[in-house]
Amino acid sequence: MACVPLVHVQAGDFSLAEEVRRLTGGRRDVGAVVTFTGLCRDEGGRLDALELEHYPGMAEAEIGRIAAEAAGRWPLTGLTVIHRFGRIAPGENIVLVVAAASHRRAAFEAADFLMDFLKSRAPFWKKEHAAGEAGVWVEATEKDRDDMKRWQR
Amino acid sequence: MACVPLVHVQAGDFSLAEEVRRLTGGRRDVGAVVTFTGLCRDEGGRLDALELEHYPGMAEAEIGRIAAEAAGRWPLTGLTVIHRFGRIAPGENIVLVVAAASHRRAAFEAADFLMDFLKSRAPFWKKEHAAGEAGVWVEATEKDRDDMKRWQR
Amino acid sequence: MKLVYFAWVRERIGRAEEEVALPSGVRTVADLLGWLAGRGGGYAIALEHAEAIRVAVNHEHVDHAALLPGDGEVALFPPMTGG
Amino acid sequence: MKLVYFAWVRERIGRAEEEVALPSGVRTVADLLGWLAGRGGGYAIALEHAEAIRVAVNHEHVDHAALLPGDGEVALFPPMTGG
Repeated sequence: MACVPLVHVQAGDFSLAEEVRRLTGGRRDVGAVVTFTGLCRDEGGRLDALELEHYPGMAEAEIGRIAAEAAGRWPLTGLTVIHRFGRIAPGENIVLVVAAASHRRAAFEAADFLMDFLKSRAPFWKKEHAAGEAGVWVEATEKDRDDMKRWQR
Repeated sequence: MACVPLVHVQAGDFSLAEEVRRLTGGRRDVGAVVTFTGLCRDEGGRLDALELEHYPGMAEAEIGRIAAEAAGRWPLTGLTVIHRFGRIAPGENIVLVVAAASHRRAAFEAADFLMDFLKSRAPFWKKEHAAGEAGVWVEATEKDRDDMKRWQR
Repeated sequence: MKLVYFAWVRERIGRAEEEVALPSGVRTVADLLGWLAGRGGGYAIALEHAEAIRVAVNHEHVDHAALLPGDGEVALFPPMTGG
Repeated sequence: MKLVYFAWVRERIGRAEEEVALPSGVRTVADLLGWLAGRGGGYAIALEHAEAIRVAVNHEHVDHAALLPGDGEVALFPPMTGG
């Protein structure tokens, strides 16, 4: 039976260690845990902060749909996705995916899949704030769309 | 310039959170961190423990070679590999890979590559201990060798 | 029908949401985009390249050929850049 | 030359390491495996399927056609199962 993913959309930070523990603590059937943490870069010192706008309600729903698709596609023992919104400074966390499974290939592929789809399907928009400038919206790239196509079947 | 990987072969446990912090703390250029944690499974309740034998000296050297190959192949900002040896109970950690990079594809591929090569090239051997039985050496599989071929180029 | 806007679509239109009564000829998402652009001003600027605008109906992505719902929330926004 | 054994190779041979003086005809890794198997007993059992045995010379993997070093440590072991 497919695992039930945990999805959180929140302004506050998350704890990688705590989220991994939630999927492994007290269990003896988990052989592999892959985590992806996305952080805010300063783009060579240029950026003061990122501002993440999101569509409340749809953000949770859409991430939930992507996570459920992954849980149906790979034999996972657990799956957690956390996406932050609001103002985020360089070095801070933006997004976390934790995929746990008996075997490593499922955990790697599910985490990789989640990130490709989050990038292009989850309703979040990044605005870059640099010193003394008006914010600039980040543009979606052709590569983001191509990354999703890797998973067609 | 390629990052200098950290490699540890040790009997004791490791801290995922601490190792991630080591590659991200105080930095503003890391955009993606992928971690892989391999844990001991009880194989449906059958196993009491795994015993990991290793070749001291060569284990560090060979993991170092695999890590250096990954650091040369992908633009990583940091790479850590920790492999435990000795008796390990179900639910406990066996191996950790942490790959940090500016962009997510490099971090995912480097961690995935590391695990495929560790499985088949690092001098470790697992023995399964089940209740009331003599230990049984785990056999290498054809799949392990095939996994390495994914990275030929 | 409730319309909600995000990111630069919101900024160019100059508001985050509004209630609209659709004329009877506006039946698909593409019709809606054309009708809104016809209002001129910020709407025309925001929706100038209509093919780039993403649309969700009641929190689900839809394409521009989709029929509009009888009721509910329609969201217009640029391509997503989360993750 | 120092020989070291691991996992079931070690268990079947019944020791973890030993010093050996090689006869002059033993020049490659394959020669070494054949010569050791010829000792019989645990050696013959451990090295029965010589093609399955992995070999490292001074901590680096080598194939069976490799020449043995003049000095150093040669390790024999089964396929690895770490990770």
